[in-house]
Amino acid sequence: MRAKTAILIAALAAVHLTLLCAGFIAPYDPATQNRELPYAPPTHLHFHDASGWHLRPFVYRWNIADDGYVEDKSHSFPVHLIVKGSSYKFLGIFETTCHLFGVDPPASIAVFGADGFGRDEFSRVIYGGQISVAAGIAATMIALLAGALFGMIAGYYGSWTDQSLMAGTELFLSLPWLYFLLGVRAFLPLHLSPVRTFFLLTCVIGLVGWARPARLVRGIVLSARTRNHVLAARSFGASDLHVIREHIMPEVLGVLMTQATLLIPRYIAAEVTLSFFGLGVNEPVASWGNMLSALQQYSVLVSYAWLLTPAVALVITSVIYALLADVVQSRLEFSQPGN
Amino acid sequence: MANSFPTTELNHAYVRVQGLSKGYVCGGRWCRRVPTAAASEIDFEICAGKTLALVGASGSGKSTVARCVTRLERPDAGQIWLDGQDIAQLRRRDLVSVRPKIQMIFQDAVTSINPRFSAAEAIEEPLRIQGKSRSERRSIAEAAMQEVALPPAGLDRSVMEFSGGQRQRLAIARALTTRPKLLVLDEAFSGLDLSTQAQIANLLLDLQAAHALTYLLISHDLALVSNMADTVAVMAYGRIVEHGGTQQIVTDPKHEETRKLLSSAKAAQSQLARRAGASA
Amino acid sequence: MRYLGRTLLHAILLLAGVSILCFLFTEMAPGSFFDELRLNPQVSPETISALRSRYGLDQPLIVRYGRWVRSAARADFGYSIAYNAPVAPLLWGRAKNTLLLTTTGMLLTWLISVSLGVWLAARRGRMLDQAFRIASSFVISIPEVVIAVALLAIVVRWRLLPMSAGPLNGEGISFWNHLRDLAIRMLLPVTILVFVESAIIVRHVRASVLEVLGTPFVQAAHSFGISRARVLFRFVLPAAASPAIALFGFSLAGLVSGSLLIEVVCGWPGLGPLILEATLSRDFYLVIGGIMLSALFMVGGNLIADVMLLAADPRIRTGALDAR
Amino acid sequence: MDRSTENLLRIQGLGVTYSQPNGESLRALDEISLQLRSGEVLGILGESGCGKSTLAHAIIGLLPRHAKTDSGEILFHDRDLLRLSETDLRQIRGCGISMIPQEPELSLNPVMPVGAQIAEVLRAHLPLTSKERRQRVTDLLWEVGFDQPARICNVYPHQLSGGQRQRIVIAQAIACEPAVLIADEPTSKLDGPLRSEIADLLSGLRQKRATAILVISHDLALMTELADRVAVMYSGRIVELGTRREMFLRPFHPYTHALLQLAQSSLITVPGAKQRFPQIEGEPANVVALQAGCRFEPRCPERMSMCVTHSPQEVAPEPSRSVSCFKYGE
Repeated sequence: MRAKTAILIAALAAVHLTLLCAGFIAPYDPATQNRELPYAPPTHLHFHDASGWHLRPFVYRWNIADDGYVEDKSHSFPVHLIVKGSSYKFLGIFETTCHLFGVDPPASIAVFGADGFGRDEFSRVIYGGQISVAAGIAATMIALLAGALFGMIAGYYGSWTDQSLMAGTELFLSLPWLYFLLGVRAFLPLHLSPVRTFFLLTCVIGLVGWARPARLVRGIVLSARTRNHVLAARSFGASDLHVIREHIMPEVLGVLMTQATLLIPRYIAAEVTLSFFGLGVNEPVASWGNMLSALQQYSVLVSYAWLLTPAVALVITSVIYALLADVVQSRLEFSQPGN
Repeated sequence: MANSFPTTELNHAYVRVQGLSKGYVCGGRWCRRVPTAAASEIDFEICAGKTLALVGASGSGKSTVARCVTRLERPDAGQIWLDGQDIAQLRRRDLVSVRPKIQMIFQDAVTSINPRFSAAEAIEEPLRIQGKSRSERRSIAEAAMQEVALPPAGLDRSVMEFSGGQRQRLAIARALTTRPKLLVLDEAFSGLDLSTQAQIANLLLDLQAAHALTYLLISHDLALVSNMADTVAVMAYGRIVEHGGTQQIVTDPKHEETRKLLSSAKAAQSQLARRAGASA
Repeated sequence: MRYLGRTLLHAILLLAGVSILCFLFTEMAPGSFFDELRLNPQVSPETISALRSRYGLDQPLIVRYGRWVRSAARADFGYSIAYNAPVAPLLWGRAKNTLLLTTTGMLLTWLISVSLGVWLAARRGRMLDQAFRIASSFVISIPEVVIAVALLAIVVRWRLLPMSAGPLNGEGISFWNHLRDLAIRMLLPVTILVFVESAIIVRHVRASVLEVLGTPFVQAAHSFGISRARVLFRFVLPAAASPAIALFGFSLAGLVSGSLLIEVVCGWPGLGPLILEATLSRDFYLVIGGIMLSALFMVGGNLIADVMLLAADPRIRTGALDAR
Repeated sequence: MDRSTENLLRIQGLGVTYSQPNGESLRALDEISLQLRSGEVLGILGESGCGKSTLAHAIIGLLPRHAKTDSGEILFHDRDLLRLSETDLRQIRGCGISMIPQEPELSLNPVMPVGAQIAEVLRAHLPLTSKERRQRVTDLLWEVGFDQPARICNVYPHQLSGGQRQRIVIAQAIACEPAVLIADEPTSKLDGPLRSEIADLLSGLRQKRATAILVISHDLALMTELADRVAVMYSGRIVELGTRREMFLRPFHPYTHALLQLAQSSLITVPGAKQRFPQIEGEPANVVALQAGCRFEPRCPERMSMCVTHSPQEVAPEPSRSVSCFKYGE
């Protein structure tokens, strides 16, 4: 069990780290277009050519031939590590132009090929990841904060506040979340600056999802108040604050932890779904959703399989989170005998 | 109405309850709001260092009285004199000075201590509330563990590693940390094995002798109580139907309820006594 | 019967709440349908304000809500700006297709999930059970949109199914051909829906059956020599039915949202594409109508769940325990 | 220790081991040997954690998944239950041997009328028509003390009290006239008057049907009312076995002696002021991992040096009595 958790946390850290320093890892700026090479397939790495084996891998340029792309074997371009490239703000703090790897122009290296406008898919997946995962996490924070707050209030003050808040949760729970998401998004103006869209998007997804955590937290607060060890604490003269800090918060935090690991992947998927429909982050900003929306046309779907990479990235992140959720769930149950 | 309680000299009694009544209103969304009188017109007195046993079938209101005396609940009417002070209608702020004097031991030892705590955290909880320093708390906790015959080394073990009987000892240790004068034992024995029951009972007797503690012992097992209590009050349907010295109650019970409790406890054991009587 | 009356009242209140919620959101939202019109120079501001007043968009919220409720009573559910027609008939045509898809999807999902869940619970801990647990946790963690796109890619890549969009009307051809054509077109969306939903529900069914298997009365039944099969069907399943049915209402939310997504991806002419289009074109009343209809599906589903619960669990029938 | 009269149930050297999640193995039962003759009531007396419930479940063959019987045999009508196939074992359960479970309130199917649940047991064993079955159920309900059996048939468990549910479970257990009835803690959850009613019901069964009853309980008083012979168990071993009258008069094993002292000391007839209970020192040793020596040694007032190293063998100082303690050894 311990080893499994370590691997999972390491994997999660790796994913978030790559997304965090997207600028450094991505060879190109996600927005630079390369009109002559639309839908270029992934560049092939070669170690062997006429003059034998080379330690340093090299690539060829793509030439457009009548039946698709052909490698121009005339001139080889070695791949270098730590290369000067387009300038970007590393972690949004300081300006730099160094990238992890790259090829000197005019050749270009597209690990996952290029999209319709010739933009490098690999860079876009990483930058897009920043948006989607950040949206997922922010929305989860909002949902959990609102849920915990309302849950505590409903559980603690009871009677009419409890009734009204619970009616609210039932209202939200009985709505199919996607319809409601669409509805709410419809009432927001369509063309917004990316930052405002991102902010509105996370609020919308978060606000739709607060019902379930609220109900869970309320359950805990209600059951905690009747437990003997809380009664005992009261009999020593414990103040409300003491009871909350020592008896209720640990349990609530435990539940919020499990909810977080469950909700983050679902909310990333929600952002992706919205952008997929063109209601989330719009072009030209890269997000997993709007990159996948290109696949709505069958022709694109059939011939350019590498455009599915954002889906693969999404799956990897979700699977890591899901496995983490199982581990956290079992750890929580272990530390808490059947109450 | 129960005949009036033989009043010993006023100041000698550590705890005196007069005309205590408490009713619950069955709330909830669906059933009508029916007020049920859980306890009415309760009068009793416990002298310092003595033990009063409150006995009755389940649902006779014993626990309600216990919760009122420890002020976990506010009684509807009546006075509760504790060490010369009426705490029945005190507000929460004024109760703070009274709280350390009364402690309650619950029936289900397993749930009366937070399973996430270690033994030390559990015992030191009352001290944390009173704001004592860390070293002070630790020394008091170790002394308390000693008193309930648990290894002080066990302080850092998680509460879940202790057995039912040991957890009840932890609860008693926790209660002792605030130097209480009155201990309310709400069915502290039922659910334990015979041998563990005996150990806890002996521990309580020793503690009473050592610290001159006053006990309000609540139980439905008349046989067990007869060995520990000085006076017994029998409750039925929220009222005290009979009270008196243990000896007097056991030998010639007057009220029907007392006889019923006695007979069920006695019938099973009379054969044992007859057969074992010859060899004891 | 009082129980049913209570749930019905509950449902109506819920629907009213949903409509109020939607209107609140319209109030919150800064933009409106006519924002786009403002951008293009030919349209003068006066015409825009005239259009707004014609559709009553500049009225205060209360008046608009009152007018909407009146039109809802007339079964129009407000007036769609884009289609320039009452919302209800527009919605109803599409709703039938969605209903067709969701109900078939639901029935199939529950059929598969219950049998698989019970079968796996009976084989707890065996190889297959472990394998399924890993597979289902994998499928659950993949977002629906990815699964839909992936399955679509597979189908399109190997030409498994003829893909065709357009309405489902089958006036011209005979009933059987229409049915066959319908079945082929429905195959892909239903498979995706069932694939996604059953992964979740199998786990829940398995969990509730396992929970009942652990209870003392099943142990007692075995100790009285009742055969394993009989214990499973006469003792375990009826007892596990009520938690499973309680879950039914919950899973409906996922099903309805899922169907919207899949309809859009597979081009199934249901409620989904219409609502999406309305959202893109910011056609309020159509969107609100759509949300209300989806909420209606949900509330209807929950109502059915309550009725089934009443049949399955005598404790509710005798009013002892509101075991919802 | 074989007996001349026909032995209904013979358990010889039974051993059960639990494999703990952390890898340790726990010896729940260690070399248990018992005999039960038809019409006899044998009491298994022991405190919680001594493995008496494990014994009940081992006999009926319903041990939990992580427990296994690794030694000994259980002969019922000279057929070893441990070697029987699942189908043969199922024939015996409920018909040859049936068990009254420990928690009667939870042992009834909440969504099925109680009459039908009793009929299920009949259906599993006896070829009766549904009319005969219904009649049989009403007789059973009458026998366990319900005065309107017809009404009770279609009632659901949650509409009955704890005591009534216990009677329904007893009706299920005696439905097919089993030769052996195992009662696991029949009175532990009940208080006062209800306890004596159930005890009378069990002793009534014994006279009317000559069913052999195995009463498992820590309630010494119940033993005195019901048991002909009593076996005292301590952490997985039988420390003493004998007829109840002689054993309660002259207990051999120190643990039995201590238990009797405890039970008598809380008697009401002992007048006078408060007095300490003759308690047994130390913690009730739950079934610890395998270790040599007598398991009661840490708490035994009369322990000797050899008690630590060797575990005592069973010895019969008197006819129809046996004890495992070095005091009575060679």
